[in-house]
Amino acid sequence: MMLIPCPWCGPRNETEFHYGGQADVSYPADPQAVSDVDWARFLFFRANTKGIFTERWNHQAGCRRWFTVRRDTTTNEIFHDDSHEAVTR
Amino acid sequence: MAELHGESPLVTRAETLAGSSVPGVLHLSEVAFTAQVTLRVDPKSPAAERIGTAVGTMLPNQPGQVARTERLQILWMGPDEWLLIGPEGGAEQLQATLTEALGEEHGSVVDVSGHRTIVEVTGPKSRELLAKGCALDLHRRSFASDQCAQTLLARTGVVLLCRDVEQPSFWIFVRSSFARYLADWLADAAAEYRV
Amino acid sequence: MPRTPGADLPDHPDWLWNSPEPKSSYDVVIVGGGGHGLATAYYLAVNHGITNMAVLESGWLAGGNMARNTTIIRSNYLWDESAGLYEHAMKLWEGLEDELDYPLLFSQRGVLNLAHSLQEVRDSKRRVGANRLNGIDAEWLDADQVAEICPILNTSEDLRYPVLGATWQPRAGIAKHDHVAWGFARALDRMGVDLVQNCQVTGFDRIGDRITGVRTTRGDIAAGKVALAAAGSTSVLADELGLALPIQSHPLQALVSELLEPVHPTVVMSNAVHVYVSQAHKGELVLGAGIDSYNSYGQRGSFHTIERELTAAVELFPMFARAHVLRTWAGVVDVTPDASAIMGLTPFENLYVNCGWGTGGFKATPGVGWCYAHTIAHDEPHQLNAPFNLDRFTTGALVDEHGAAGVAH
Amino acid sequence: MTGEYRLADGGRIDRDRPVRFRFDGHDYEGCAGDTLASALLANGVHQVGTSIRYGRPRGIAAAGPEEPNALVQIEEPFPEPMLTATTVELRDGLVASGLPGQGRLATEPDPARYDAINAHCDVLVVGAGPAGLAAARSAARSGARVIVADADTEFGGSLLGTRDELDQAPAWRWIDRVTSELQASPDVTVLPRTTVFGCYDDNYLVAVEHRGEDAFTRQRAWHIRAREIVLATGSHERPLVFPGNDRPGTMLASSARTYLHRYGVLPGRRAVVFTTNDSAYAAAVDLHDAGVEIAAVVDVRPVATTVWTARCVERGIRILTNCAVTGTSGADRVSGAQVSSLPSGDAAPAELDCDLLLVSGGWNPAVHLHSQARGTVRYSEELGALVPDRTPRGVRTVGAAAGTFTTAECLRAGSEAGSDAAREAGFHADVAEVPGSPSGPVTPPQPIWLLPGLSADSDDEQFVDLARDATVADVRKAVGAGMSSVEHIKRFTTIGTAHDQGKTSGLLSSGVIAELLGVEVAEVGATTFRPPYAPVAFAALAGRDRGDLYDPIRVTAMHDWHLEQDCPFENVGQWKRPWYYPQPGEDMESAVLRECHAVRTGVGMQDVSTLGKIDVQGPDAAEFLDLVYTNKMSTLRVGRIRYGVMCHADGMVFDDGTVMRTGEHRYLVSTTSGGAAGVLEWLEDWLQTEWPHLRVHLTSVTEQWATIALAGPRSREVLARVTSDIDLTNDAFPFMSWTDGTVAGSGARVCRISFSGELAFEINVPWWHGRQVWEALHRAGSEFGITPYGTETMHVLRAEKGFPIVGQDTDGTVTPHDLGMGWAVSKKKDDFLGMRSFSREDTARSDRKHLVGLLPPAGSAVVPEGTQLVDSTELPAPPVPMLGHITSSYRSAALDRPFALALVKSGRDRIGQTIYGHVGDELVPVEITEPVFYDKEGNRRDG
Ligand SMILES: Cc1cc2nc3c(=O)[nH]c(=O)nc-3n(C[C@H](O)[C@H](O)[C@H](O)COP(=O)(O)OP(=O)(O)OC[C@H]3O[C@@H](n4cnc5c(N)ncnc54)[C@H](O)[C@@H]3O)c2cc1C
Ligand SMILES: NC(=O)c1ccc[n+]([C@@H]2O[C@H](COP(=O)([O-])OP(=O)(O)OC[C@H]3O[C@@H](n4cnc5c(N)ncnc54)[C@H](O)[C@@H]3O)[C@@H](O)[C@H]2O)c1
Ligand SMILES: Cc1cc2nc3c(=O)[nH]c(=O)nc-3n(C[C@H](O)[C@H](O)[C@H](O)COP(=O)(O)O)c2cc1C
Ligand SMILES: [Zn+2]
Repeated sequence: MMLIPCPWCGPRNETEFHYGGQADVSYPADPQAVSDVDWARFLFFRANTKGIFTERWNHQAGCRRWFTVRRDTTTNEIFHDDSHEAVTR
Repeated sequence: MAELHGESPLVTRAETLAGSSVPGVLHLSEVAFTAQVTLRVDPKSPAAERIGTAVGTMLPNQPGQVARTERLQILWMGPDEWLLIGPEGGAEQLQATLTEALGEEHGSVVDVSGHRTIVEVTGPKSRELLAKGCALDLHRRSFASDQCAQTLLARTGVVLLCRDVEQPSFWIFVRSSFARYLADWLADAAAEYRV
Repeated sequence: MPRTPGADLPDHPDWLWNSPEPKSSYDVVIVGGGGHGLATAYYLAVNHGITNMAVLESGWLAGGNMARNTTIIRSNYLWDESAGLYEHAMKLWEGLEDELDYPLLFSQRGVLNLAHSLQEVRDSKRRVGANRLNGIDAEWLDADQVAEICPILNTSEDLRYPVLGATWQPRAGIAKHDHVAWGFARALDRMGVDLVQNCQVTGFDRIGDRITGVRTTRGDIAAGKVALAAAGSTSVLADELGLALPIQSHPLQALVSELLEPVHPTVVMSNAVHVYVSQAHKGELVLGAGIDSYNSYGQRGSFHTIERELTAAVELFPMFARAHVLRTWAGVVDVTPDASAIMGLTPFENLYVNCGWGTGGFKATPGVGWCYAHTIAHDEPHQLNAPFNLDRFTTGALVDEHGAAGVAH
Repeated sequence: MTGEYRLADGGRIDRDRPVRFRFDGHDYEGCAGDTLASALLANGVHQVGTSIRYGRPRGIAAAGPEEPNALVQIEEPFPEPMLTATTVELRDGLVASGLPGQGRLATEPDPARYDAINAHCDVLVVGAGPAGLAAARSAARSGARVIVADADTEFGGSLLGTRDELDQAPAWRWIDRVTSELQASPDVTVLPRTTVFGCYDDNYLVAVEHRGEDAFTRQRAWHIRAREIVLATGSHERPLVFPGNDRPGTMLASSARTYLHRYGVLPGRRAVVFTTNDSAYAAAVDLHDAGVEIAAVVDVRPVATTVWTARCVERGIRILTNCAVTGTSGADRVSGAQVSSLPSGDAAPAELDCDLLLVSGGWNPAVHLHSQARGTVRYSEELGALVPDRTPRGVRTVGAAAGTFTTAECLRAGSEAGSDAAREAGFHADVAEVPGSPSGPVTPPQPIWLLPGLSADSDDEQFVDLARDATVADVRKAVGAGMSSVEHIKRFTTIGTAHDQGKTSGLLSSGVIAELLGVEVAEVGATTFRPPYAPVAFAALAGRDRGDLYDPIRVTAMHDWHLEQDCPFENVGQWKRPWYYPQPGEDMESAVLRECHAVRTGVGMQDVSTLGKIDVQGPDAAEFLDLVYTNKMSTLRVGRIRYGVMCHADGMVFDDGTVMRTGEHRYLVSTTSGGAAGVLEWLEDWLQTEWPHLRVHLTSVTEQWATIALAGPRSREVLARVTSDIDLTNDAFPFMSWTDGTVAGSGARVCRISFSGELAFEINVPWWHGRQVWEALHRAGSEFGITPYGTETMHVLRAEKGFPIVGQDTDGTVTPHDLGMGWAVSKKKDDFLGMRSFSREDTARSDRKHLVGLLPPAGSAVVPEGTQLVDSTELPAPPVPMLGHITSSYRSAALDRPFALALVKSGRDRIGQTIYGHVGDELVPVEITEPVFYDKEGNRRDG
């Protein structure tokens, strides 16, 4: 049971959160202008990093905010060294 | 006020809750029909300040903080979200006050009085009872009077409010459709104290 | 000597496989010595005559998901594409024990997929119908019929989510996972294929977009063709080439009880309450759950998943209340957006990919081997794996097994 | 006296409280404080069961959870499979029997209660031996919140099995003192009988507390979040591998000592002690002093430690150094041991009579939790054991668990770790003083895995894992088959996979493998330590989330009314929804036909409160909704309502519902009953992370409102009886508009929405008024024969109108166009979620599956939902090409015939064609039609 640091509510049990996968994948500015290949990338392709991964979590059972976390996907160690307030997809 | 308010979500669980209470140990009951209003506004905006003035206390700006006035409790729910609790029948007026203070600024005021009901848990075993389904640290040093948290209790989301840390007393805000489940769960959790 | 009936496994053969040093070059190098890598090498050798070949395994042979899966074998998938591939695998399973001359303990004790809601009933009937038209044995059973097949199952209407019925595939069942891997490994060893353990592939040699070999922790190895079969670790390899794959690696946990006298005659899977159970050959109950939500390469998951799984297990099987959990573990499963695998060519010449089997690739093992071997040998997909190409994510022609077939274990 | 092997005094048992029990059909007596094993030994019973593969007699080898052998099935008080006799507390009326390796489950349901509790602490101490107690005391004195848990019934750990002194007094005095001190501290939680069985991320540990068979809660799972942990889990003695090492009467030396000191039991009369290290000498000396004849101490080392030699000489105990036990004799109990000199030694071989053979092959630190906490272990040549290497932050492993084997060192290390941990947690902590403990010099053990010089013939009598009946021969076979990894050999031999998870056999097998491969033990390593540390009952983890509490039952404000009608309910997500309201004698079909008929010809009412409702507010609300719905919501006028479809970005429909514009900057969005939470989260996701510039707030108001659908040609008349301030005429209150007013005395928001195709109203009132308004409407409708209807009727009515249900007529692979809802997909917007996907190759195909209607011949049966559709009158050999499947299928009261909705390849282009449903083994003809069967012109919605 990981302790996920909600930037607002503080660390809470993993079960209060919804996982959102890779952070920083932004919606194309003009989806109609991107190729099928790039659109597929946006829809289905996410980094699957082994090691330190920047990912999104939503504090579903708490303040409902989305935020990002850096976590080592081999150890579940979470790095508390950055500001989490930036919400990115 | 049954005519005015009809039936509270736990009206058919009143006995369950009362029956689960053990004098001097634990007391469970519903606090029904409070006025509840969700407020969303940028805490740094002039509107937030106006609202503070209008309701008589600044909106709490720390996570889990609760502000009180004579009539109201204001629970921090998120960085730009509060739940205001007022006396029975006061939702209309509370909304009017907030809407007026909000003025033209972006924000929202929503009546949620029926959305959740409240179960009050008091007595020395309160914390232990809650700990059976709540993973938050409810120790007096961690969750003191006038602190609140949105979290999970058993298998439902709740807002937990510590009313008194010395003579332990909590309010559990639960969505009306989950209220019976929660009451049944609490009764089941409290069963050991009756034997 | 008196043995506790059933509590023991048959003996293994006296010889299994060598642990050779890798050679400097092979016609085909297979990356990953799990079930899929081994089966692929096997059919490359048997069907296509390729034996100058190595299976490179970063750890101990078949120590990945192959060592960790709950061994459910079935072919009752919804879509034609899936049904084709899994049913092909099923047919191979039916002859595999003899072919490999190894006691695989393939036990066709049937699989029940429970339905707990009216929509699950609809979905189940839909799948049964599709299965039958695809030549797959499948039946819809009502709750009473379910109880007849598995009397220890709680089919009472008082359940929070009562069992409204189930699909039943009689030819489905379980097999002993290690034996399967070792059966392939022994056959490969006999055919002169190198099974190289403790040999992690760390990168690729290439000329332009043509792959010419692999870099490993035991040196560089030239290869005519390189086939990836690294399951949960595939992304790590693909990243070396900048090849993006739509897979996410998640923990998937399982657990076993102590050995128990036989009580559970079949395999029961429940999508709605997320638990699946069989009683393995020695008598241990083998249980699995849904995946843990987050990405992880840690081969371990979170406790609440186990806890929830056991709650569901005891609800469905009240008699399990005092069975004991002996061991829990996890694998790293590679999940795709449509819950179907990816098998085929890549943008790189001489590089092939097989991944995305997620929570359900054990059952496909011989089928994967057969089709992937074909793909590698002919440089074009077998008709059964053609739909499972990487392009489908661009065209949108997904094989979406979420909706109706549910968990794919 | 409880058993002829029970001493007259001494031990922690209560001789004044005899306990009667039955084992393998025989009645015995033990004492309160006994385990089943100690009570059996007191009665001279050594054999407990037989072994799993070879059926060999097997006895009691240990005194704790590491027991590999003494497996029992509990029969009374309630059947429980496979416990070790060494951990079963004796109780009156206990009935148990020995097991040959497979347990038996009860056939009746377990009546006991199990629960779980969350706990938080600054310092969690696991293990209450000297190290753990010292740690707990140091930490507790700092004011930190401490939890100390021990699996055993009482605190003291290994000390309970010795006659060691602390501060010149029996050790238990100190134990009692510290335990009382801990119990008296308000912020300390003392948990005996509590096994910490798993260590998960971020110092989350899970334990199970055995509260007693008669306790209200039989077992309680503790979910502990600790800031800091001290692992003082002690160690397990390791047996030795030699021929015949499995005979009953063969026992770990320290366990024999525990039986003597803790239980006042002599495990035999004449003992041979076979050891590689000093610790077994204490057993020899203590047993001797208690009256056991020690035939010899057989020590593999060339020289024994001076102090122990002196103590043995004092007592006339013979020491045979450089020797080993190389065989045993006896039938169901050891009767003799063959002792041989090791190849380099010179002591003569001998056959020693004995009824007890004590063994000690060294000690395995209990590094299970340490390893689960992601600590690493290394093989210590010096100790012949795996010891902690790197310890993660927040974790301290101390005492015997860290390879520290003297009590003095354990106490000191424990005390320091306790104060360190408290300090790390932010408390001012001193290292509490520790009691004086005599400790002599210790000579290192001489680890030995395989006795040299034995013929391979004896391999299959040398047991490596007693629980799995795995021998040296098995390991040799695995190695001979080409295996070298400990993981392969584990799986080949099944060593370490039994109930004890290799507590005694794990490292032993690594040693044997190393010997057979001719490599270092360190190179072989060990298998993975996985939770649980000790077996834990399923029910203990299932806890209280059982029966109705398995998952929340969500109910509406009108639920009790439905209950009073005795109607069956349908589970829709977590909601309970009335399915249909049968009248006496009615089955489902006739009830549904009646309900449908009522709505089509009179008036019906349905509780639709379960639909999700989201308040959307802000200056950019319109823009936001334009982005998330396929159709345009910005053009909706205040006071009006529009149906909307939401797609995922892949273009597939994922929810639908109505959208009401309630203000210039405000909308009320409704979702499907099961989809509410998912939709809200989906909207928040886009709002917060993709379009944070949009000024929009979302608030869930699902339970703010109770909602009643009033449908049918007479609905207006019914409503008119209970409202006076709403003009219900079509002009004033047109279709797809809403208005506020008073209904049955309650403030209400009334909408003109129709899911049935009839004139219909949706009445939203505050939750608290739900039932009262429902009843008022029911009363007002009585003269019109108002008929409550459930989800089934609702499904039929909407299907007659061709309205799809997301999740039933769609499955995540269906676009709005597939549904024939191109009209709901705006062509005027630059973008909305899903739009881009419509032009992908596969999504743009014209031969996709379309939602169409199907008509089986009038008078035929309803074709089951899920039925696959084919194009031929005769089935070809499989695989048979399929055209699609039936998603909804009912008998229509209005049409007086069965009809269906289906997803069919190119369906809209095939309208009028006949295809075939594959039902059982029959092919049923069905004609493809438009999906709208009833009132195509929409004349009825205005009444
Ligand atoms: C708990 C659990 C339960 C499951 N239950 C079922 C079930 O009941 N039925 C079912 O059909 N499926 C099930 N599965 C899924 C099934 O196990 C997998 O789909 C299947 O095993 C994957 O194929 P594989 O055997 O080749 O994978 P693996 O055995 O994981 O093989 C991949 C191999 O590649 C190696 N590797 C990785 N990277 C490298 C590298 N760089 N160099 C060299 N080697 C590398 C790995 O070490 C590994 O041995 C389950 C999985 C889990 C985890
Ligand atoms: N002479 C020797 O070679 C030798 C060897 C080993 C131990 N010892 C003696 O044993 C003592 C060791 O002291 P210690 O405090 O380190 O260990 P200990 O063995 O005295 O105590 C460990 C305690 O931890 C408990 N425990 C273990 N795992 C647990 C779990 N998962 N959950 C809950 N409880 C758990 C056990 O029940 C036990 O009570 C010393 O007195 C030492 O001298 C001597
Ligand atoms: C079908 C199956 C049955 C298993 N049965 C047992 C068992 O009886 N006892 C046991 O200790 N482990 C059993 N295991 C689990 C393995 O010991 C081990 O946990 C698993 O292979 C994962 O490896 P790891 O835990 O070493 O990482 C079983 C595993 C599987 C897949
Ligand atoms: Zn939060």
